[in-house]
Amino acid sequence: MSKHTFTSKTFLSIVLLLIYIPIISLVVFSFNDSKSLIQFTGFSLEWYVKLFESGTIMDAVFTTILVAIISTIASTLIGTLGAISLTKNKKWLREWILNFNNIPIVNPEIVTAISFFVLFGAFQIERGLMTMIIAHIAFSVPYVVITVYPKVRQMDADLISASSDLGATPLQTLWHVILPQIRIGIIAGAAIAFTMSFDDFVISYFASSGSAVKNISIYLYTLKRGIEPTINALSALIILVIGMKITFDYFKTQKNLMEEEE
Amino acid sequence: MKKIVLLIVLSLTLSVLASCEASDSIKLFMPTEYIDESLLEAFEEEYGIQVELIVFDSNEIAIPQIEDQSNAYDLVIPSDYAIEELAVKGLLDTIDWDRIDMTKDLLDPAITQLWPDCGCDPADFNVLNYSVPYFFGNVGILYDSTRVTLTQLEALGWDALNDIDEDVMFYDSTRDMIMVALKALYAGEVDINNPTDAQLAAAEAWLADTTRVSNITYASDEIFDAMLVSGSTQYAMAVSYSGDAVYLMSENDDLGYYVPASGSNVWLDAFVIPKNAENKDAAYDFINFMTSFDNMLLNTEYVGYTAPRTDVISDVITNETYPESSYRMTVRTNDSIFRYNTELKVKMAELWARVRAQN
Amino acid sequence: MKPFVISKPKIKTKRKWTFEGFLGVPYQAVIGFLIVIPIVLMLIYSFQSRASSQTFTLIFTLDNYLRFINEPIFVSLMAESIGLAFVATLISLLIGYPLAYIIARSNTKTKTLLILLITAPMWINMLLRTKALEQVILMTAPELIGTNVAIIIGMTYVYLPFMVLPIYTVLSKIDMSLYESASDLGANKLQTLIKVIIPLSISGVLSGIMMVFLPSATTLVVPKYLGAGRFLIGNLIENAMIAQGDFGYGSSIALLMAGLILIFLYLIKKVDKYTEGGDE
Amino acid sequence: MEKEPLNNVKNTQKLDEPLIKLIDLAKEFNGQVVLRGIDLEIEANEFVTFLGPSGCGKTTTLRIIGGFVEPSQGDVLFQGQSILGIPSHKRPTNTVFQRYALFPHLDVYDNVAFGLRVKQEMLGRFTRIKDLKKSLKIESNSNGLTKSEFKKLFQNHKQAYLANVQKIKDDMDEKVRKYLKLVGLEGYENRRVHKLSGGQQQRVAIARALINEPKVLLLDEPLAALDLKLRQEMQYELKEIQRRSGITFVFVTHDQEEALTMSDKVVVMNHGEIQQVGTPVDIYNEPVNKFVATFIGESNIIEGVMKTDFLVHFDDQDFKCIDKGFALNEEVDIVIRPEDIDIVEIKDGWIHGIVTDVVFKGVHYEIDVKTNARTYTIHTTDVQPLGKEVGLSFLPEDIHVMERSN
Repeated sequence: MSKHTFTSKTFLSIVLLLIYIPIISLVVFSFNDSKSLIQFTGFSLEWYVKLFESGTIMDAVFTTILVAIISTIASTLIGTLGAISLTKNKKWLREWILNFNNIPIVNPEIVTAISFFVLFGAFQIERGLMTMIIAHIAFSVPYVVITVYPKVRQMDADLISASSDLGATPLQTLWHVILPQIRIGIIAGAAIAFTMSFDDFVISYFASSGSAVKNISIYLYTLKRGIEPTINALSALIILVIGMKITFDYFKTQKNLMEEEE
Repeated sequence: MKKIVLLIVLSLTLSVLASCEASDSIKLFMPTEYIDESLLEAFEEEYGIQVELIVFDSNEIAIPQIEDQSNAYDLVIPSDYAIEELAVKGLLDTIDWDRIDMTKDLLDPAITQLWPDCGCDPADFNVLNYSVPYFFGNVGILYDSTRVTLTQLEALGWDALNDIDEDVMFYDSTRDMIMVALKALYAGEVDINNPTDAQLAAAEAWLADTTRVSNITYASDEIFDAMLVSGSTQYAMAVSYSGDAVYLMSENDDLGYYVPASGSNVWLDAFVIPKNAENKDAAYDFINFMTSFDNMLLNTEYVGYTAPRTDVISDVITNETYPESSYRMTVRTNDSIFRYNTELKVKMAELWARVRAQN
Repeated sequence: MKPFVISKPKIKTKRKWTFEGFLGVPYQAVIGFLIVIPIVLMLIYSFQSRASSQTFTLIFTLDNYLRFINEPIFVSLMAESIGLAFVATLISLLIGYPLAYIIARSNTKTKTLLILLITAPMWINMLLRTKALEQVILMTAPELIGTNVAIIIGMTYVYLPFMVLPIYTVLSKIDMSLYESASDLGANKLQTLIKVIIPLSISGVLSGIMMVFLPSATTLVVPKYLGAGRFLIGNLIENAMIAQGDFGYGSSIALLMAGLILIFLYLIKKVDKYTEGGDE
Repeated sequence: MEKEPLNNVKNTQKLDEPLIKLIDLAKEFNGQVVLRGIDLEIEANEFVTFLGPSGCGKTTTLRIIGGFVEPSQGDVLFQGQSILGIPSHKRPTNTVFQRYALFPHLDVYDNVAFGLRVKQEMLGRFTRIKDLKKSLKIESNSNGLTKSEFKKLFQNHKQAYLANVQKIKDDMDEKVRKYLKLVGLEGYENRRVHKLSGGQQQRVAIARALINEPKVLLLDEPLAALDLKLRQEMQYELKEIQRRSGITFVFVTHDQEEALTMSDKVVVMNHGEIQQVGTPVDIYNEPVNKFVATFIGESNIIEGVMKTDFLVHFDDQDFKCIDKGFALNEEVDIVIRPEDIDIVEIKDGWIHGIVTDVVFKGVHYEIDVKTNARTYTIHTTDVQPLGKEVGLSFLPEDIHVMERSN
């Protein structure tokens, strides 16, 4: 493949540096022994201790993970089955459904958020954990569908006929043939759903406003007094987990590549 | 594999259900960073009642949430004028003072002076019919004396915020900032609860003043970080509530608190029980717990706001926990309280949106 | 061919689709109750006169829209939000395109590493990233906080990966031999880029633009941390909905914004079709 | 020729119902009729081939029998019973799909075992034990058994059940290996299907379908993707498998040679209609119309007039023939197969012409002879020089007269 010129290497390095400087500084200051986020005065782990002692932060972390897991499972399930059933719908119906499906995707997040806020307000649904989960499911499902649906369409329709022909009931066909075939799409959809839920701020903020439920984003946004390096400690831990995941992914793809070359 | 997934789903569902189900608990809706949370634990221990703390940034945000019947808070701590609005809208229970251990005669004279409990005019709204005082205070300028001098402030009053070339924090609160602008412009010549349109327009111009020399940032509780560390304060001046100022001054010796002579707002935050509260008995228990001498003292020491009980105030001042000058509330000629006024509220909300949109 | 008429009544094929039909019910419920109905409610509220969230009068009025449009400050705020987002999108494109190009032309191993490095920050909470940036700006150039520059830097920083990723995806699918065949035909590097590569990658550029522009234009977070509490259009909507509890007004601003953005995106697509000679 | 009525299946006196009977099938897709008036009987143990160009409706007919397509009209009887509305997984048919439709996520063994597995519901063992317990509980309640007695009873049943499950598993394994052996894929059990060659994939598809011991095996152009040599090999093998298993094969192809070599019965289709049903020999020698004649083998098709019985007129001459039963002076189509024409001296021929083209075809030469009326194609083993004037001769039985079709 082509060699990088000096210019492109420099450009690449500068951009990467700019991307990572804030992240590195975030991590560095999590070890600061004073409250300052601007001056590093010495090394300490006190913010990590404080982090685990803080009920509010731990609650927010727990809420975030809980909402992400439940909404990922639910939206993956709903979206996958929905995508499968789409192929069986009449063309006009399918087109309408897909158009509606795209509403949350092409709309700014805040519009979707407001729409949930209005929905829960109009029907007097008490905002809280449940509404947050419902909102997350609702905005994840369309992404799962657009990820899974192409895989369903790519699938050889004869495979379903073959399965049925060999005596499998529709449920068995779904489980033993269709789902394994679209597995990659499902995994990708679930990953998107999880990431979006885990990072979501705007929609969660509106869908749970007025309640005590906070995910990490809402906690940060509404945080005012005592912004302490505990947040940096939390970020550092999140970065650590993500870093590990990325490293794992990297080595996995490298391994796959090597295997393919063999 | 399938079983593991099933197990996870099941346990998650159960934990969600469990968190929804409340044995005996109250939903307390109050401003952010406004309570010593260890008292909540103490209350939970003593009464076996869980307190679910839900916070709001401002009365303006809180009112629609309380109106939203699905929320069903058991206890709310809004400010005086918001209490009036909620009461007028029929959302509040009246307080049965027989069930309150803290008698009214224990209240600081400033409170009884501003919100008299004479019962003389039943048509006249009395905040104490609907609420039990929590903290009270006023609005002033918290300043870093190494960057701004008291003399400057005394000379300029509220205009110091616009006229001194320094970083300034405006409090992100509709009513308080409009009050500041009106007092800055008209001092005692304005009824802050019923200003003329011209006065409001002038206030808007004052707030959105493009010719001012200072750099304005809108913030609220961020003040605690910004002003905490001596020598590296983010703002030279900040519009601040007395209690926040008192707390910060105890942490940073450079700080001073000045209430301009052209007048300020004296406010009262108090417990109210919404009509749709689900656990009113527990709400009374909590009020009594928080307004007892010991707990109120602990609470006021923690947050720095002025307690409504005279005995607590005396204790704070004799022990020099906080300086009397800023901790004790005195009502001066140009000071006023807020009242509820529907029309004004709408006008102010629109005015505020315009001001904020311009910055 | 002879005309042929099917004489007997058609055989009903009921049982065949019931299973698949059943599978789609939850999805259709989500679409109906959580996507269509909320948007319809927003529309209804936006045409209601100022009323509390609970009361419907069902009297059609344009008050909410007029209230917004007749206030020059708000209109200019919307323009400012769109303008800032536009500049941020442009800068993201100027940085993101070469970046994606360089990555796409790297060897496979470097490619994976680089794309992971670029996308990794996407996994970190957006507020945390914004705060991290704020921290760095406070350390290096605190006077920037509150200015348009800081806001644009913030938007670019937070959303850059969303620009790189789709462009990279398209570029990496372009057959490498195209680069060579173009240079075979005597095109120099720049010509290859302009005549061959850019037109082929336009679809990636478009999704990149959408994915940066949409969230930038409506962000609540960037102006809060980097704009020293300044309002952008998102904050105005937040203020209307949460602080004022005015569903109709909030909905109308949100819908106006959504409409404007849709028009903007539509125009971009038009331009794209035009440059491609309408062959897609 | 005898004018046998097309597709007349009024065999009412027959006591044994045919295995499959198609009655007046029709199908329309989006307002387009792709199949019409299909009447056909398929007997047990038959190797039936649907032959026709693409789009003739042969695959649709197959899919209707398999249960993947519902007909718009008509009925499908299986041993006299209508199977319409019965989903494909409950039909006594199995299918080998055109592109095999092997499950890419399963290896060879699992592909072949698929049908057995879904039927045995091996994965549902857990629920079965639960069902067992439930039914035992009801039983023991009515018998008034104590708890411990019930426990014992249940344990015994469970043991027996598990042993049975193991047996089923073993049987299944044996069967899978048997069928893999049948198609010559021993040792390929753990291969991924996409790593197999086309022929191997095809064998997997056949084993996978046969293992279910269907009454009817439907094969949708299964050899289309194979190269010539492999195709011929598989033709032979398929025929062998059919003979040994005694299963009815319904085979779809567009390749006439394939149809002629393998089938007991050929069904020629065109434009969604059956053109002719018969043995390969019948179809070849006695095509009922121009379409069948041209589609099957190569033909010289000549328009002529049937003067009387046994006398036909074309190329300005009268020829004797062996066909009868046409109207006087009826316009007809005449087929003369290229191999039935002999090249002779001019004086010995019925007609004469000039050799215009000679192509060597391996076994024979294909020679075009241009006469006054037309160009005849002739297959012969003797080469003729280009430009030579020759005579053509054929016997009366080589002249095949058909109704004129449009």
